[in-house]
Amino acid sequence: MDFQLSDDQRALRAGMRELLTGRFGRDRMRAALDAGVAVDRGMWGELGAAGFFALRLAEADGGVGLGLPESVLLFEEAGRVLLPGPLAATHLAAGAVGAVKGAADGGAVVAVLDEGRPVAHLEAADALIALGPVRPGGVARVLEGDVLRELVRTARPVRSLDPLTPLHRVTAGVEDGVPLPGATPLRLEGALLAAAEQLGSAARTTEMAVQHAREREQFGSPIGAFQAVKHLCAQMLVRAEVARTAVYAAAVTADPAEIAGAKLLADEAAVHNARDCLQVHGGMGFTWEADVHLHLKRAWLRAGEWLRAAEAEEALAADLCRVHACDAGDL
Amino acid sequence: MDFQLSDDQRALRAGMRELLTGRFGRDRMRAALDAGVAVDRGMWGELGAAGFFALRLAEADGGVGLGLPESVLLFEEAGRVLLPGPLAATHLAAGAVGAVKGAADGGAVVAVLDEGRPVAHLEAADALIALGPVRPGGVARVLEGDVLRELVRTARPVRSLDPLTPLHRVTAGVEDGVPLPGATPLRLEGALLAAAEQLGSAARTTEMAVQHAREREQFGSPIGAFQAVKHLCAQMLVRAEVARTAVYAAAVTADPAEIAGAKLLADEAAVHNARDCLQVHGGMGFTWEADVHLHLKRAWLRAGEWLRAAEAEEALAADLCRVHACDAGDL
Amino acid sequence: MDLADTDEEREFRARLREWLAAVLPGLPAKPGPDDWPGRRAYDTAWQRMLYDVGYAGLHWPVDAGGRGATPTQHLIFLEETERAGAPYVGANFVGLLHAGPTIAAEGTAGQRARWLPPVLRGDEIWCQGFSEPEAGSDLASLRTRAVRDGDHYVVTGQKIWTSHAEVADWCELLVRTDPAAPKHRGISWLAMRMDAPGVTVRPLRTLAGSTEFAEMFLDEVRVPVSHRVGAENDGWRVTMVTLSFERGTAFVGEVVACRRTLSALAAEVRRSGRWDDPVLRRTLGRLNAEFRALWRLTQWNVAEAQRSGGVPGTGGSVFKLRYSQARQELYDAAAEVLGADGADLDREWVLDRLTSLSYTIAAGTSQIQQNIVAERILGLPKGR
Amino acid sequence: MDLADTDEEREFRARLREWLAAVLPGLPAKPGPDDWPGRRAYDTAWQRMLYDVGYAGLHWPVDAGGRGATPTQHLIFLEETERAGAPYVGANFVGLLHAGPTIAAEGTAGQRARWLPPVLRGDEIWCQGFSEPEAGSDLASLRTRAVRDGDHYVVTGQKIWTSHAEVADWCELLVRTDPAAPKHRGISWLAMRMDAPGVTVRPLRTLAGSTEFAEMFLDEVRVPVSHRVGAENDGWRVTMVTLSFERGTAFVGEVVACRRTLSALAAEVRRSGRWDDPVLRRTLGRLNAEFRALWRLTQWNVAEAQRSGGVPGTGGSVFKLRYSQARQELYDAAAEVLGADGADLDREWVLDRLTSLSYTIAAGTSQIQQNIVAERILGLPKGR
Repeated sequence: MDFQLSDDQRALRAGMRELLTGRFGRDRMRAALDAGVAVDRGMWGELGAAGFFALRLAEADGGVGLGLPESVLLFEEAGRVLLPGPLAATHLAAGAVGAVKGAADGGAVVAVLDEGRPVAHLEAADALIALGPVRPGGVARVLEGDVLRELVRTARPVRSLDPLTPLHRVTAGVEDGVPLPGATPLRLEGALLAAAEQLGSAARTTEMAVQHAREREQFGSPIGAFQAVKHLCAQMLVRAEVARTAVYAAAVTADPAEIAGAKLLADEAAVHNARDCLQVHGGMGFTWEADVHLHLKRAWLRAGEWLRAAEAEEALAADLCRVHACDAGDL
Repeated sequence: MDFQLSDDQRALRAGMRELLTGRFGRDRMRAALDAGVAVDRGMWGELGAAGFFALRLAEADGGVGLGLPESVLLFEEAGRVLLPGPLAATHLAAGAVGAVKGAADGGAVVAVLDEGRPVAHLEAADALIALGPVRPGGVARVLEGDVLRELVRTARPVRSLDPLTPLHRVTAGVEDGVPLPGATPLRLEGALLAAAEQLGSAARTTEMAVQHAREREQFGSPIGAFQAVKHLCAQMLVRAEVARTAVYAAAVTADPAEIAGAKLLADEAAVHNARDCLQVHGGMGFTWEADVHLHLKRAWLRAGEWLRAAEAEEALAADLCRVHACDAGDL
Repeated sequence: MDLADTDEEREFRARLREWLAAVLPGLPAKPGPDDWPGRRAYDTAWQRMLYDVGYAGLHWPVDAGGRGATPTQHLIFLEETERAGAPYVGANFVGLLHAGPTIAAEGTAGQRARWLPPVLRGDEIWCQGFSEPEAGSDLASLRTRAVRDGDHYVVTGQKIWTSHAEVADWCELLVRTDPAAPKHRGISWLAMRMDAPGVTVRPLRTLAGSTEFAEMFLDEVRVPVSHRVGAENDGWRVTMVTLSFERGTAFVGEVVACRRTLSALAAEVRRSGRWDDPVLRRTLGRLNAEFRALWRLTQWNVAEAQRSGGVPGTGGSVFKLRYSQARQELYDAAAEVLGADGADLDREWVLDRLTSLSYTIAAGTSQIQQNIVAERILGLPKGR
Repeated sequence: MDLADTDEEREFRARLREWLAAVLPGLPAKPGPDDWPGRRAYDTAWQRMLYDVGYAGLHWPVDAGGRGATPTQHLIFLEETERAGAPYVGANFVGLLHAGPTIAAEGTAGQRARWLPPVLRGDEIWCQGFSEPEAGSDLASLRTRAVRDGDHYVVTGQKIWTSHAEVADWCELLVRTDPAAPKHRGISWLAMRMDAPGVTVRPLRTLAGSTEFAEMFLDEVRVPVSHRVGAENDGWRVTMVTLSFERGTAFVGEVVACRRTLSALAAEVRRSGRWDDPVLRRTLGRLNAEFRALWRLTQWNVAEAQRSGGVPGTGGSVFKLRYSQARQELYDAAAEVLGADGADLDREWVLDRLTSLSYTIAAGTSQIQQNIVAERILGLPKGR
C-alpha cells in the first residue's frame, strides 16, 4: 500500500495547474463571466492537446493511457478554478473509443442528458450522452446530428443559477440516440469526476477563507485570530481532506459504493465549504465581485448531477446489506 | 395578547422552586441515586399537598382549578431538578375525575403503559394508564388491582440507562383495563408535560455550563472568555428559549400541532444542551459525580416517551396540509 | 400568558383587515425590481395612503406625529399587512424604522418638525450610511471623517450596503468627528442631503445578481452643523437607539411569509407526487415546528417589550440567531422540493435561497450575535 | 496511489491471519470489566503470545527490541487482529504506545535495557500520570511538584484519568520541577513505581457507571533521579514525542469495529422489518460513506507517515475531529435502530453510546483540535 500521490501524479497535477493558471486565471474567468461565454473552443482545444479528455484512452488509440486516479487529479484542478463546460461528459466520451469523434482532442464538446434534469451547455454541444437510469446496467446512448439538432430546436432555455453553466430543458427521452458500446459505468465515472471537481472547489474555498481570515482585520486583529473564524476554517479543512481521501480511494478502487460515498462527501464539502467561506468573508462575500458565490452555485449544480445525495445514500445503504461486508477483505 | 407570565404564574413557579429546593435539592437527589429509590412516597405526598397533581382538577372536585399553562410551569421546575417518578401520568390521572383514587393528593403513583415501550416506575405504581395509539381518538385505559398485579408479576426488569428511572418490559396490551371516561387527549397532554420537563432540563444545563465556563480557568482565563465555549453556551440559550416559547404557547392553545412542535423542539433542546454542557465541562462532565449525565440520560428517555420525533414530525407535516393553514387566523 | 387579542386589539385588527380588503385591489401593479424611481413612487404612495387613514408611524410616539400604538398593535399591523399581501415598507424603511425614531428620540424640536412629517407622509426618503468596507462587523471602527469648517462639517469617506441610495433624499450618516478619541467616542450622527455636491452613488451587485444595495463615495461633502442630531461625538449612543429598533419587530412580516412558503412547499410536494417520501415530509414537518416557534418567540418578545414600556429586550439576538438559520434551512428544503428545477432562477424560491445567505451576516453576523448573547445575556467574560 | 498490499505486505497479512486462526480459539474466556487482576493477566498473557512469535513491539525500532515494521505493516496488524476478534492491547497500552516509545527515543541505554524488554514480554504494566483536575485542556499547566532531595525527587500532587492504575507496575509521570519557569519549560518526565510509599489510587466512576479510570494521589513519593527520562525541565518535549504516537494509528481497530457495527445495525434494521423506512436507511447509508472515508483517511495518514520515515503528520487532528463526531453519530443511529430498547443497558450499543461521549473530549477536546488544525496546518494567527 502506498496511498499517496506518485511523483508522476504530482507532476501531472502541477502541469495542469500551470496550464489552468495561465489559460483560465481569475481575470479570464471573470471575462468569461461578463461575456456570458461558458465554453471557449480555443481553451477546449488546449485542454484536449494537454490530454485532459484523452487521458484514459489507450495509447494505441491515440490517448494518454492513464487511469481514473489521474483523471481525478485533473478534475480536482478544474474544480479549483471553476473551469466551465461539460468536462466530465467530454472526458467520458473520449474514453469510449470512437463514441464521439473529436472528443479526445478537444475538437468536440459533449454534454449530458439525464432524464428529468436540465441539460448543461446544450447550445455548445456537438453531441449528447444520454445517461441510462441510476440502477446498474442502464444503457447510455449518444445523440448527434439531426437528432441533436431537433432536440436543441425544441429545447427551452432556463435562467441558470450558475452564470457559467447555461441550462436548457429538453423533451427528448433517453431512448433516442445510438447505444454506447459496452456497459461502461458512465454514471459512476461521471459521479466520481464531478466529485473530484467538488473536492477542488472545497479545497479552494478553504484557501480563500484562510487567506481572508489572515488579512482582514477587525477589532484590532486579523479575524483568523478569533476562535469562531478559526474553527470555521478548521472544519472546512476537515471536510475537504475527508472528501479528498474518499475521492482518491474511489478512483483507485472504482468500487460503486466507494464512488457513491465520494460523491456524497465531496458534494457536502463543496457546498458547506462555500457557505462557510461566504460567512468568513462577511458582507464582501455577498457581492458579485467575490468568487465565493460562483463556487457555491456550481457546487449546488454539481450536487444535482450524476448521482444525488438520496441516490448515493440508498446505494450506500444497500452496500451494507452485502453479506459480511466488513469481512470480505475489501476494507 | 400578553404572552408573558402573570404575577400569579410567577408566584406559582417560585413556590414550586422553593418546595423542590428544600425537598429535592442536589444532596437529596444524589442520596436517592445512591439508594436506588426513585419514587419517595413522602415526597409524592408533599407534591400532592402542594397541588402538583390536582392542579387542573376543578376546585369543586377538590383540585386547584388551574390550566395547562400552570402545569407546564410546574413541570419545568421538576425537569430542572431531575425530579424522578411518573409525574405526568399521575398528574393526568388526577385530572380525569375519579380515574385513579388518590392520584390527586399524591397518595397514589400512576405510571404509563405505551405499547411496545418499557414501563417506567412499574414497581412503584398503584395504577397504570395504558395509552391508546398515536392517532387521534385512541382510547386510554386504567389498569389497577389484579390486572396490574398480574402484569407486574410477569414483567421483566430492564437495566435502565437512567439510574433514577427503573424500567420493566411488560407483555400486556392496551386492550386490558378499564376505559377512561371521555376522550381526553392524554397522549398530547403527556407530551406537553414531558416537553416542559425537557425545557426545565435544557434551561438548567445551560446554567450549569455558564457557571462552569465562568469559574473554570484554563490558559490563564475563564474558559467562558473563549469564543468556542461562549458560542456553545449562546446556542444552548437559543435552544432553551425557542423551546420555552413553543412549550408555553402550546400550553395556551393546546393545539395538537403546536404540542407536537413543542415536544420536538424541547426534546432537541434537552438532549443537545446536555451534550453541549458535557462538552463545556470537559473531562469532569464525563464523571458520575457531575449531574450532566443524569440530565442527558433523562432527556434521552423522555424523548422516547409520549410522542417521539418521527411521530411529531409526521403530525407537523400533516398539519401543513390543512387548507390555507396560514390564513386560518391561528398564526 | 395570553395569546388572544384583547377587545381593543380585535377591533384594531378588524378595522385594519376591512381597510386592507377595500384598498388593496385598487393598487397599481408593482414595479420591477430594478425600476428605482417606480419603486420609490409605489412605496411612497402606499405610505401616503397609510398616512391618510392614520396608520403611518403607528409605533412612533404621539408627540413625534405617530400613533403611539402598543407593540402588540404594531405586531398586528405587520402581521395583517403581510397576510393581506400589502406593499412592504420598502423605500420608507430607513426613515420609518431608523432615522425617524432616532430624530424623534434625540433631535431638537426644530429637527423633529423639519424631518419627521415628510417621512410619515412619504414625501421624503432616507437611506443609511453606517457600514464601511473596512469596518464590517467592527462598525465603530468607521473611518469616514467629518472636519468642522465654520457652521459646516466637511465629510470625506466611503460607505457601503446603502439601500435605496439612488432615490433617497436624505442619508443618516455616521462620521468620525474626533479621530483621537476611543473608537466609540469620536462618532457623530449627521443628516446629509443626497443631492449635496460630492456624493457619488454606485450600485453594488450582490451574488443574487441584483443591485439592491449601493456604495456611496463622499468627497468633501458639506453638511450643516445644524444637521447633526445629538451632541458632537455622541453619535454612537444616538445610533444604538436606532439599532435596537431594528431588532424589535423587523422580522414579523418575514416569519408570516416563511410560514406561507412552508405551506406552499407542502402543496408543491403533494402536487408533484412526492408526499410519500418521509425524508421530505419530515423535513417540512420539522420546519413547521421551527417557524411556529419563531412566531411564538416574536409574540413573546413583543409582549416583553410592551410590559417594559416599548424597550426591545435582548430577545432580538436570540431570535435573529435562530431565524437566520431556519430561513436558510427553509430554502434548502425548497431546493429539495424543486429538485431538478432548483437551478432555475425563474422558479419561485430559487432567488430567495440566494438572498437567505445574507441573513447570517447582515445586521450583525451570527458570530457577533453569539458574542452578544453570551456576554450580555449570559454574563460570560469579554475578550479572547 | 496504491491501496493494494505489496507482495511483502500480502505475505505478512497471510501469516498473521494463519497464526490468529490457529491461536484465537484456544484463548481463555475474557474476564469481566471490573476484574482488574483478571484483565491484567489476560492482557499480559496475550502480549506474551505476541512476543513469543515475534509480533510484540512491531512498530518499535529494532534497537529497542522491536521489529522495525513499516507503518503499513502495523496498520495491517491492527486491522487483522481487530477483524479476527483478537484481544485488545488493553493493559499493555501505555507501555507499548506511550511510555515505551518515549523511553526508546529519549532514554539512556540503561533505561532502555531496564524498562523496554518487560513491556514487550508483558511482564510489566505501565500507566500514565499526565492529566490533572485543574489542568484539563491546558495540560502544561500541571501542578504536581517534584522537589529534588539528593538523588531523589519528592513528588506531591494529584493525577486523574489514569487507566489501569490498580494493576500497573510503573507510571510515566509528568511533574513540575521548576515552578518559576514558563509552564512548558519547567516539566520533567519520571518513571514512578506504583507500589512506592505515598501513592494512593482511587477508582473514578464515569457516567457509563464503569471504573475504567482512576484518580491518583501522590504524597511525598520518592522517585530516584535516575528514573528521569530526558533532561530536567525538558519533559514537555519528551512527552510530545509520545503524544504524537498516540495520534498515529490509535484508532485503526476502532474504525474497523465501527464498520462492523454499521453492518450489524443494517442487519438489525432488516431483521426488525424497518428497512422500508428511508430515513433510517439513508442515515445508515450516510454513515457508511463516513466510515469508509475514515478508513481511507487512516490509510492516507499511515502512507504519509511511511513516506516521511514514520513521523505521524498533522493528519491526526483532522482524523480525530471527524472520527469523534462520526462515532457519536453512529451510536445515535444505533439508538434509533434500537428504538424502545435504546434505554436498556444490556442491549448492545447502549453502553457504547455513553462512552462515545468522551471522544470529543479525551486526548484534546474538539475545540483544542480545531485550534491545532487552524494554527498549525492552516497557519492562522494564535490568540484571541
